[in-house]
Amino acid sequence: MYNEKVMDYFEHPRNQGAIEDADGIGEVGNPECGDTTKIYLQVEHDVITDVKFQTFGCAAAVASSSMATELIKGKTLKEAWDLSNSAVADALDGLPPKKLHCSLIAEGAIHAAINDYRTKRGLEAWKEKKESHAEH
Amino acid sequence: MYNEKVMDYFEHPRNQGAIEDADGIGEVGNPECGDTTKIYLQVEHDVITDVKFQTFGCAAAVASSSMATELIKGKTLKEAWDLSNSAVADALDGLPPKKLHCSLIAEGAIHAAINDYRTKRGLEAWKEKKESHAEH
Amino acid sequence: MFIAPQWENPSVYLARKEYDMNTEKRLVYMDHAATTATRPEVAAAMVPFMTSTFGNPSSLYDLAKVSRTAMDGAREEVAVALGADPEEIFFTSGGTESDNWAIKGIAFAKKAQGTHIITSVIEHHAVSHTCEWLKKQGFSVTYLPVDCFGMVNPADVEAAITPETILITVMMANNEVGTIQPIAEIGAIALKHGVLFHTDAVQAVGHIPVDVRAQNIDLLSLSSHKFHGPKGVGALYIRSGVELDSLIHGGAQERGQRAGTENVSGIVGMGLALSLAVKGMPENALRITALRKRLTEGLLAIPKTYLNGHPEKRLPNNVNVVFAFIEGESILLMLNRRGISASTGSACSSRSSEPSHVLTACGVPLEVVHGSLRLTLGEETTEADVSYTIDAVKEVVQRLRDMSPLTPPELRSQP
Amino acid sequence: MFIAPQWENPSVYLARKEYDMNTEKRLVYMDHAATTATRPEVAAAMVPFMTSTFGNPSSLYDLAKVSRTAMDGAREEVAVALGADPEEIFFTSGGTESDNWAIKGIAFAKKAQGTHIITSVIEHHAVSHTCEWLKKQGFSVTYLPVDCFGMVNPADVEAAITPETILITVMMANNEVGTIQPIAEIGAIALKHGVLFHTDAVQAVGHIPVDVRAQNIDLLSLSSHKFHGPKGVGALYIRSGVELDSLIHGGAQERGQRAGTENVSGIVGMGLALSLAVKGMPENALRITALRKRLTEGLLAIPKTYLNGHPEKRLPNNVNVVFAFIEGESILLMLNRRGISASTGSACSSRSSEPSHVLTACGVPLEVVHGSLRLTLGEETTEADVSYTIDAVKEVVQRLRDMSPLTPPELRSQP
Ligand SMILES: Cc1ncc(COP(=O)(O)O)c(C=O)c1O
Ligand SMILES: Cc1ncc(COP(=O)(O)O)c(C=O)c1O
Repeated sequence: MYNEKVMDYFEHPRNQGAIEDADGIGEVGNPECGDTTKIYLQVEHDVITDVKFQTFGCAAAVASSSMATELIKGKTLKEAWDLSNSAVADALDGLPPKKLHCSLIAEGAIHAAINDYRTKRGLEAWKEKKESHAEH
Repeated sequence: MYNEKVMDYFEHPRNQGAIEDADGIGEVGNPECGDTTKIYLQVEHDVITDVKFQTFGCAAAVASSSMATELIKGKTLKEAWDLSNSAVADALDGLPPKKLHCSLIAEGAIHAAINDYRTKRGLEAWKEKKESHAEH
Repeated sequence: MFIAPQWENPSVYLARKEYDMNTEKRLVYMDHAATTATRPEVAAAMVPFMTSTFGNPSSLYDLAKVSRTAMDGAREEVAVALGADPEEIFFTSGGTESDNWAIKGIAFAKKAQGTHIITSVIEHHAVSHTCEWLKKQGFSVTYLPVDCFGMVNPADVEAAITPETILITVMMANNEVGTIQPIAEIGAIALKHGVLFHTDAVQAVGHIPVDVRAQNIDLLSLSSHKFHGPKGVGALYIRSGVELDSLIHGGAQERGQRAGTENVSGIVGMGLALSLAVKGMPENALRITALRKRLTEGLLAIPKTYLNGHPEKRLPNNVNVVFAFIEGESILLMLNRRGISASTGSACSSRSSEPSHVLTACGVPLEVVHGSLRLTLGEETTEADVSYTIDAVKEVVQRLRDMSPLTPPELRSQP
Repeated sequence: MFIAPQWENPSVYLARKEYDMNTEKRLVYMDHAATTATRPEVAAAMVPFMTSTFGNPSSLYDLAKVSRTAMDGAREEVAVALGADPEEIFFTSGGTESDNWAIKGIAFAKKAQGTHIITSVIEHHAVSHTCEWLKKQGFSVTYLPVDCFGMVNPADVEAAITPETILITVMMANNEVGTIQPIAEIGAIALKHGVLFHTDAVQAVGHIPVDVRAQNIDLLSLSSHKFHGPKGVGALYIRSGVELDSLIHGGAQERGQRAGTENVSGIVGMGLALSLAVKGMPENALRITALRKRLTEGLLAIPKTYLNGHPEKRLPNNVNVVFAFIEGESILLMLNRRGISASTGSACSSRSSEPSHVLTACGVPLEVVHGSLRLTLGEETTEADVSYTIDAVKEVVQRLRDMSPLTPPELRSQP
């Protein structure tokens, strides 16, 4: 069902874990749906210096969360905000069509983490362009 | 489907053929139904001294006609009249249930031949006890 | 009892048992329209999917993936044989299920739009009995006649269409008399009128070229055991976009359209058998047609013998004749004693004595209809088989005519 | 890729591949409820009916008689396994077809008498989706609840019966949680009220004793591939005197009730497999139950792990647990990497992420229902397999819990 790259990121997830005293934390999904992802960000001068994730969910959710953290590490918050779930899927060499929605959860959790960081600093939360993916 | 005795009487029919100048001839069935049997009788002093048959039909029809001729040879006309189709089937060690009706045609042809003999001699035709089997 | 075959070349000599070892009787299989032997290499390809890579294709682990990949391969092979896309192929348990599914599936899915179905009088029971059942459920059915060659007239199809018509189902090639129907013409008419078109191609697939696009076919039934694949597996081609109810509901197999754990080994066997049949078709069709012509001529040399079906537009392997004055079952049993396997009418009705509805529909007179013999050849049929069969049939016909009260004196051996 | 198995003793070690030769990975098949390997001796018995004695059972010649005789033998074997008469056994293409036939067949045959069907919420989709389709055709369906062990209450069955009720269909043993239903009690209630009773015994036949007379069963579905027979073949037991419509119309096969050229080799294989399963049942059930208990205990030693289904009244081979904080597909894929084939819910739904309707019906809370694992043992499962599986599951659960945001600190390996 999954390609080898997805399986690799599922079996050996990059950036898995938590960051103590993270600057921003975002969590979306809920266990009743079968998918939850939590993103921890370390931010310096608007740049993501460290990022970790935790995921409860299927292999697609795990792999895309892991890939997403790799893609936003070292990027500005704006760049990270603009990372689309299809870019994540592409970076994984594709996901099965019916699993595509699982990559949305990473995008959602990153957005939540960025806004957590911003609101903690008294900045206005950024708005989602499309509908929120939080409850995919 | 058929037992060996039936197949033997089908493959090597006893008394198959015609009798020139037969004393009585009976034919029942019709080719549209797929079964026709013709019986030829030679009669002396009310006793069947020779009998032949011709059959157009399935193996059950052929075998039971052949068996019937064997059973009535040397019998009185009355005895021959009383030969039932189930006695013929028994003598063949049985017929498949759905082929049982095929043995009726021999009984019918024998009756027709006997009545042909009787009416030719000015005697009254005997009546069938049950409904005629001629058009089974 | 039958004995293990002595293969000379397994891909040519399929179920070749030249002689019964016990009786030294010659064995000639002349009933390929009833069923065919599974090719040894096909059976060999199937076994590992039973005993070794046996995973349920719906499962998630590697063992299941082997099954899925194998099924995908078979789907591709079937699609190629029909000129279809793999996504349009759905596996079933055989031709009968495919026919039932196509017809009932469309009927139930479209009943709000209309309840009229058009078919022909010469369909296999898998189609006609399905239509009869639908009549009990409130549908109406038009049975188109055939000419004396067993051919449906496309003009009749067009004339039968009403605004209520939801489906036309006409078989591609008849199983008894072998007549090949004008499928492309009927397909064009169906298309023109926006009516769905199903064809029962069980006797055609693997034997004559089929192209669902060129022939405008929306649904097509096929069955593996008619082209040297295993029994109990078949397929329904459903043109993409055509929606129909499921016949067998349950799990999500076959993209949710046909439930039930897939017969993986059977499907693999069917795919392989069909690809081999298609590959060998040009050569086989030529060779078998030549044998069929020799056989036909040999049989028609018997007096009062008539050919059934179309003289030219027929399956390469089908010979169907009637002999006046004798009856079919007797012919079969006598041929069986001579080692020849043959049929009178379709295999399904050979154990009942009603005359074949196909022959009757072709106008074969009632007084000769019972004397029909179908001989259907196959890849492994040889010239010697044909010669042996002609001689045996001649002898048997004469014996039975000698036994029949209907035979005129000039046709008796001892008048 | 999988490699040819090295049989130690083919009748015991079915599809035993202890190691994948390429990766040297240990292979442990723990999904016998999804499907089983065909026994090598069963496959061997099937092949001649494909390549050699391949005749169509409906034909008249000797070759066909061999097929008929073999089918009669298989029918007898199936009948004996159920305590039925051979005339009450009808061959189908599998459990799903049998379920569809039983339910639709009764529904269409009896719709003038009533249109109400009683079933349970934990049926296989082959039953529940069939009932859903019948609802669209105007029938009404009552879905009985189950208790937290997945058990139907016979009193609920009785309470649901109305004068309109034509059929009760409750499965004998559940495919996900293994719970064995009170079939004899439900059968007695059906008898008392003059309502027909069908049971989907696909998971039960060949694994636990079945007696259609003692259990008052009118119709029973079974499937060959669940007891080491081939896929794509099954049977429906129909108590003599029970009348139902056909699902698959056509030729006169199966005494006119199920049309289509019979899957002779599959039927022969099923008969042999079932007779072997019944013969080995007492010994196997004991041994497998002991293994199952060890496996269950091993898994329940993992914290926040709960057993699904009935603790005692369950299939000998079924273990079903939920692990809090982790998700099923991930568990399966990680076990697969360790050579273990397992399932989360039934095989049919394992590729969709909706939570199992069975677990939900048993009241498993939504926040843990996604973390279910079904391990189903078989004849060839060893003590070593069980030990290996316990260790592997422990490791995988820990890895996934470490990865999950839901896991409380005390359950993490590095908190
Ligand atoms: C309880 C139950 N019913 C029906 C089925 C369907 O059987 P089959 O896959 O043979 O169609 C299965 C197995 O998938 C099952 O476990
Ligand atoms: C024309 C035709 N349709 C349908 C069928 C039924 O196919 P199956 O026996 O595979 O169910 C047959 C063969 O018996 C056939 O010849």
